[in-house]
Amino acid sequence: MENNIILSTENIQKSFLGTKVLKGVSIELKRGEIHALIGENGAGKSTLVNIISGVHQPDDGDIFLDGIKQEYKNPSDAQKAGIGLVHQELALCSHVTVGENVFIGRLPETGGLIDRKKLYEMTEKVLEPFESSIKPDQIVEELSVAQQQIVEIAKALSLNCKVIIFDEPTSSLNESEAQKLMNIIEDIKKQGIGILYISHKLSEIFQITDRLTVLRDGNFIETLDTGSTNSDHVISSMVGKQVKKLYPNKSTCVNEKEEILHVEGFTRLPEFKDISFTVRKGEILGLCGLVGSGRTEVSRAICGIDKSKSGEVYLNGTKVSIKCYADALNNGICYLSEDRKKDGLFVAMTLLENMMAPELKNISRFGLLNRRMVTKQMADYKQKINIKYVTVNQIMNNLSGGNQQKIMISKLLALNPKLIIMDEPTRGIDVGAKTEIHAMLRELSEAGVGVVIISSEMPEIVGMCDRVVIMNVGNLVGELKGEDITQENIIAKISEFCEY
Amino acid sequence: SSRTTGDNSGKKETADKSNGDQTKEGGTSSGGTVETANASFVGDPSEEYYMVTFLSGYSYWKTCYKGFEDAAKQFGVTSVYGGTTEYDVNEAVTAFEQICAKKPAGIAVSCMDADAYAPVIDKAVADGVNIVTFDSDSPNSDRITFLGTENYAAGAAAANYIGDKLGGSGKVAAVTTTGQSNINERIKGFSETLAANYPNIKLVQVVDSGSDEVTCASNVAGLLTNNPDLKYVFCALLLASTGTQQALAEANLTGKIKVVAFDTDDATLDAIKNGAVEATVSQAPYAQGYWSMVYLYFIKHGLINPVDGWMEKGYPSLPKTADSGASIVTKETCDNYYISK
Amino acid sequence: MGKMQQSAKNGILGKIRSFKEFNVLMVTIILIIGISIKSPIFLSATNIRTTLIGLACNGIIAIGMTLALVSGGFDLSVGAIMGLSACLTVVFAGMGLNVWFAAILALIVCIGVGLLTGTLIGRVGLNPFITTLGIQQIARGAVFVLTAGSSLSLPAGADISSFKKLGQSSILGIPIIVVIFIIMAVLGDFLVKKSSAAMKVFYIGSNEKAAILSGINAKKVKQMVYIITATLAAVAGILTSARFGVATSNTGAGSEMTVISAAVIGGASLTGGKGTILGAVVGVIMLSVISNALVLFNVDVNWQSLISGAILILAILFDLLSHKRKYKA
Amino acid sequence: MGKMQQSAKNGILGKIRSFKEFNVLMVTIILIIGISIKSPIFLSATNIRTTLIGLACNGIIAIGMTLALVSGGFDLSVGAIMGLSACLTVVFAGMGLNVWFAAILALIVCIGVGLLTGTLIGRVGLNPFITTLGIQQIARGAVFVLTAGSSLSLPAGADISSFKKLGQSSILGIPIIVVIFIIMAVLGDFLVKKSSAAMKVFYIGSNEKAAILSGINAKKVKQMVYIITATLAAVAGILTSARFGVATSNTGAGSEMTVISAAVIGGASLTGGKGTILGAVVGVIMLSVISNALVLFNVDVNWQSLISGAILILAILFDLLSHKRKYKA
Ligand SMILES: Nc1ncnc2c1ncn2[C@@H]1O[C@H](COP(=O)(O)OP(=O)(O)OP(=O)(O)O)[C@@H](O)[C@H]1O
Ligand SMILES: Nc1ncnc2c1ncn2[C@@H]1O[C@H](COP(=O)(O)OP(=O)(O)OP(=O)(O)O)[C@@H](O)[C@H]1O
Ligand SMILES: [Mg+2]
Ligand SMILES: [Mg+2]
Repeated sequence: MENNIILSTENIQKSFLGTKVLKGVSIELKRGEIHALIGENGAGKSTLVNIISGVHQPDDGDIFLDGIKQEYKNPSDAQKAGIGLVHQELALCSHVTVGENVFIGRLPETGGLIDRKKLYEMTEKVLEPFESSIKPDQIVEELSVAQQQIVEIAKALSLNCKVIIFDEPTSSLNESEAQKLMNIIEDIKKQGIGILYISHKLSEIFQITDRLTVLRDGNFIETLDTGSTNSDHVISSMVGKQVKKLYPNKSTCVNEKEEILHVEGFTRLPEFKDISFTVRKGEILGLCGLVGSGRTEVSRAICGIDKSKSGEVYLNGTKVSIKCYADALNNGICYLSEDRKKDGLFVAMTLLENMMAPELKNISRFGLLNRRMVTKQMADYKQKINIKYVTVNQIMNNLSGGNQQKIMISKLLALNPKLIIMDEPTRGIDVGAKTEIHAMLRELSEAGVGVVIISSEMPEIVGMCDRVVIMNVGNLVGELKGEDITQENIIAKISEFCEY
Repeated sequence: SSRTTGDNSGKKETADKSNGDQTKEGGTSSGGTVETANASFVGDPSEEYYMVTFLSGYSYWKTCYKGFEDAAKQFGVTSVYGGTTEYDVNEAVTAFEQICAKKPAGIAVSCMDADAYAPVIDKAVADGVNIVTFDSDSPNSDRITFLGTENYAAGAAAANYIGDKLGGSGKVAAVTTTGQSNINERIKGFSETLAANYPNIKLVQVVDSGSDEVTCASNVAGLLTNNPDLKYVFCALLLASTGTQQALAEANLTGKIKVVAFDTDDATLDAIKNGAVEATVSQAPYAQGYWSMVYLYFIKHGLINPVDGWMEKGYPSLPKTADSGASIVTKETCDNYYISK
Repeated sequence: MGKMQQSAKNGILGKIRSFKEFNVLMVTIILIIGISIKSPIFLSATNIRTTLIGLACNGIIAIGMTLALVSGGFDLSVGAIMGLSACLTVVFAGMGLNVWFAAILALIVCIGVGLLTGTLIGRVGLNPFITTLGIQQIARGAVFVLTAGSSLSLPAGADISSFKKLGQSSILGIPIIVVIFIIMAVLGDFLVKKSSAAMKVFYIGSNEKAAILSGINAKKVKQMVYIITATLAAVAGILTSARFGVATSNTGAGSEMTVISAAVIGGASLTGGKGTILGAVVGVIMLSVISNALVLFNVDVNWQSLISGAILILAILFDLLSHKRKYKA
Repeated sequence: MGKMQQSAKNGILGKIRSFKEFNVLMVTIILIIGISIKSPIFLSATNIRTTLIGLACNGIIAIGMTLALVSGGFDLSVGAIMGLSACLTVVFAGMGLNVWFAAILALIVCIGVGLLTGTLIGRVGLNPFITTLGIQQIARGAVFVLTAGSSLSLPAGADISSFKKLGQSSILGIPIIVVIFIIMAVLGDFLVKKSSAAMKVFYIGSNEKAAILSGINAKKVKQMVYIITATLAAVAGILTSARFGVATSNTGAGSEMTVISAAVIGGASLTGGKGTILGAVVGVIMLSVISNALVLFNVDVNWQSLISGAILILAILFDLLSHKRKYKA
């Protein structure tokens, strides 16, 4: 039995800036096992795996690989020992090609020269199971977030490790891509590789993992056999309390006559063509489709972030002219980006300054900033959606991924918008906070704020939306309402279109 | 350090050359008769005379300072060379003011800009610092004397030399640099004198020397491509002559197109010896430095005193300007100019 | 920004040390103490006075440069624009205009140049390095053309002598130039720390895309930044012309490098998002103190460049080692 | 890297256009055509020859500078190091050493300086701007001290005349300096595109953290980069001393700005991760062509700066507008 343990940690402790983030965590990973690591945002999951893979050094505690005590000074030590990590935050070199990223540090060479032909062949092979359209010689900068995530995963897979750690690998993938990843993971499991898998998507956890370990506030809570537990138990173990309902009730007060937003004829070829839809008062509208269907592009065009060829926006019945995003904000329309690192965060600035960014106008008098107002706002949201931070003067980069996302959301909600378009709003957010955010969105919608959700998580769309419009390859291909919103119907609409 | 203390006949060497530290005590304790009284040809090593320039460090100033230093040694006083290495009026004036703030016995200053220095010189003079200008004047200031050659006249000397050599006709060109008014004046003197005295000599092109000899050689090469039938090239600044010589050599035109350079540093004199340069213009830098020191010493020690308080009263006791002359140095005379060795 | 970067220790001492400018201030103070022990004249009123006058113009330019650095760009044209404004003031006054009016006209032209730079970088999207280098050459070229490579003096006149007072007189013993510089620096530091307009520059420098998604008009803000750098450089030029009564063709040459160095020494980053006016000003002071010391100690001119280079590196090395703050471009 | 940036159109034309260097090459060719129409002498063998000799040294330095830019830093000390190596060669030869040995000694000293720069930036983590500015001052200062502000000539001797051949003779009608430059550029371009060592520089410049996470020794690589820039600058200096037979205190002054401009024009980014040797070399050619044209057209020296600045901006504007490639610092 002992022999079956490939990786174990004993009493791992770690503090950042005097705050204890890991308070003695011990886990065991077996050969050929998929082991989930779950917990709320900021529970210490990423910190733990970063320690295992040599990114951070523990303050105390030991790591054993194959029963041998390990001490990694840096990530490449761990890599050499056979531990691969798919980082939660993308760590790609954006100016170089996909192949050069996948095989970074291990380029095939002949006499000091890179054999690019071989490199691209090797990359092709690694990418094959993902069935994606990524080309090995594409520059990473030009890829979508999802595609970059796939490159990141491919990078770890190509290492041929004894242990592979996935830190929220599917947070920016859509359902089908995630499914492909599940298949790949099950495949490598068969090779006897130990897999540590972090995710906030419980469906995935229950689909593929053999065991799961729950962390809460840096404490080890328990390790369970996945088969012998259920999501209710897991959630309460994570959150420390009972969570009754994942999604709020659907709207009861949709006012068919009152249109908050009407979008007419948005076109920018080849990305999207003649997109028109409406958001009514009291409803939450879902915008769904496969990756690359153009949802993000349309939303950005509506908000004036990118220019579109044509299209008109009516807000509460009156036409508004939106030339840039500032115009959208002035009209009460705001957009939550799907790529928080690239488009959302000022990673080197403080939480407070991040929070202030869109509200400069509201919080300044005579052009001078009043930071205190924002400090108070932050304290409110810290409570409401359980953001985990020490002080508002902390640097954004030090926050856990989920908590960064929560700040992104608070930042927009604090603007009291009339219409809010949220692109993957709960990416990387833990179950507990997700329900809080969902409840808040429902509250907003009831209060007359237009809410549009773009999500690659079908259950989220199904659970939250009162109506969905479906896009495929830049076209609007259908609409579903009420009870008709089911995963099957949405897929059906998409494939219906494809048959033409 | 460029500090030197004079070694007068009756005294021992008291200089502390090691690190620029001030060792005034060393000077006074060295025995011998220390004359602090006025009207003496024997000074005190604690007396400091400064030579201040812009673009300090260029070899031309070395020769000036050599004269200054030699005179200081003869008087037994301390000479110091300072200033900014930049060509920037703010830097130059700031460094000059900072030296004035030390209240030295006298300053010989070369003014990067005539008017810009005037208020500062006036203030220093009002504070009791004796100031002469050399090389580049500030005529509207209260400086006592200017010793030097007008750059215009130096350019004119080159023009007259070339004009005579060419017998009044032919094509010539010049190399200058942008934004340096002293060089600009030389070019002005050169071209205006040619136009006035030698109407048949054509100044076909004035090219920029750029920042170093590599750029200069490229630019001169372009000049030669344009005008292969040139007779003379006048290099109005030291930096230009190396690049010009090389461009001529690479075009196999050395000796066919002749070079008149500026200033008498060793490399230029060597070039005259080996024929790459035909002549160069000397502004008598040693004399400028030497006499600057002499003037300063004389005033400080009241050696000239026709009437009491002549300076305040404006009694003419020293020439307002002293022309050091611009001479043409050729193969025949160049041996005399190796001064810094 | 954010004044406190995780001040681990609390208390007043911790707070002082957490100031971004603390490190460079310490290095400067140590330098000052060291120099004044070796050369007591260093702290004499005259020396302080001349040193302050000497650094005032670079100090004023540093205010704008800090903003440009914070925005993630920089401006190599400031020295040339300083020269241009000095030159235009003299040229316009020489045409018979009232010199004050001439100065305002020069200021307007230079603001126009800044507008051009800002438009090219902010709106068109050209690279700041090449663009400001090009503008530098254009502005300096214009000065060469106007001065014919030499220098121009202000004519005589009643207005001229009042104008020269601006550059040559004192208020309460402090030269007016220095007073103007101090006011601008204090005001600039205050505004950069407190105003929402300056905050936008920090956002853009930190993450331009995210700034745009916060409703900030990045193009306009970047354009503004180069207008400000040009305006401040122009003010420095006007003060220089008032101080010297002349405009040389080299006025301001090389200022950009000194000022960028000063700002970086003061904590600004060449990749944007970081920097304070106070830091940049202390950086300017530090560099001036070093060159002042070279003069006071009568360092051989041939050695000056070598020594000041070594001190520059030692200063940032000391800063890094003693405070473990990483200088990263 | 990756040569192809999603070449939308296929075929040979598409492939040519997808070359990173295509834009700057086009601009340069247009300039060359324009100039040679106005001045047929421009394409004469002599003019091409002298222009090539003139740009060879900057071209060699540009190879190193591109690497430094790719790594996310830059090197302001190259011009001064070029001057230092020229000067040391002459000084050592003047001491009676065989000049070839003197040149190697000078090279070694300069490599040592590069090692220092690289250590300070790569290992210690100092800011490249300030560090290389400091090293620039130190190296230039050393030149001032050695030359005493003047110029030094190579002594006479058999070894000297063979050494001078290096700078003054031709092979098959092409000056040896130019041959050396072309070999280095071709080799450099090849290595930067193909070698895994150069690839590491791209990784670091693109995302240093990611590179470190993948086991690339960023400190060592960055250190290497500055050793390379210094080595190439030293080679340029030695060739200059062989060409001119003298070293002046100005040798190499201002080269750094020209070379950085050239590399940026050629597609390098000041934030790292981007750049090619070929692009930088074409950039050097473009800048030389412009200054050559100014001489050939007999443009008044006082106008030259203005005009070359305007051309610089127009060139990158044209590049941007016609190819929609964004120049971003
Ligand atoms: N470099 C750091 N400096 C300071 N604090 C840090 C740092 N990294 C993480 N933390 C803190 O440690 C705690 C745990 O973070 P970690 O990233 O491990 O959480 P997580 O469980 O992965 O959360 P998520 O689900 O949101 O990704 C958080 O409170 C975070 O703010
Ligand atoms: N599978 C893909 N193949 C090629 N390009 C893609 C793909 N996916 C995304 N892209 C690129 O990224 C953009 C993605 O479009 P957009 O983000 O609007 O789609 P989306 O429907 O919002 O999908 P997502 O789920 O990624 O948010 C497209 O314009 C395309 O350039
Ligand atoms: Mg995490
Ligand atoms: Mg999307």
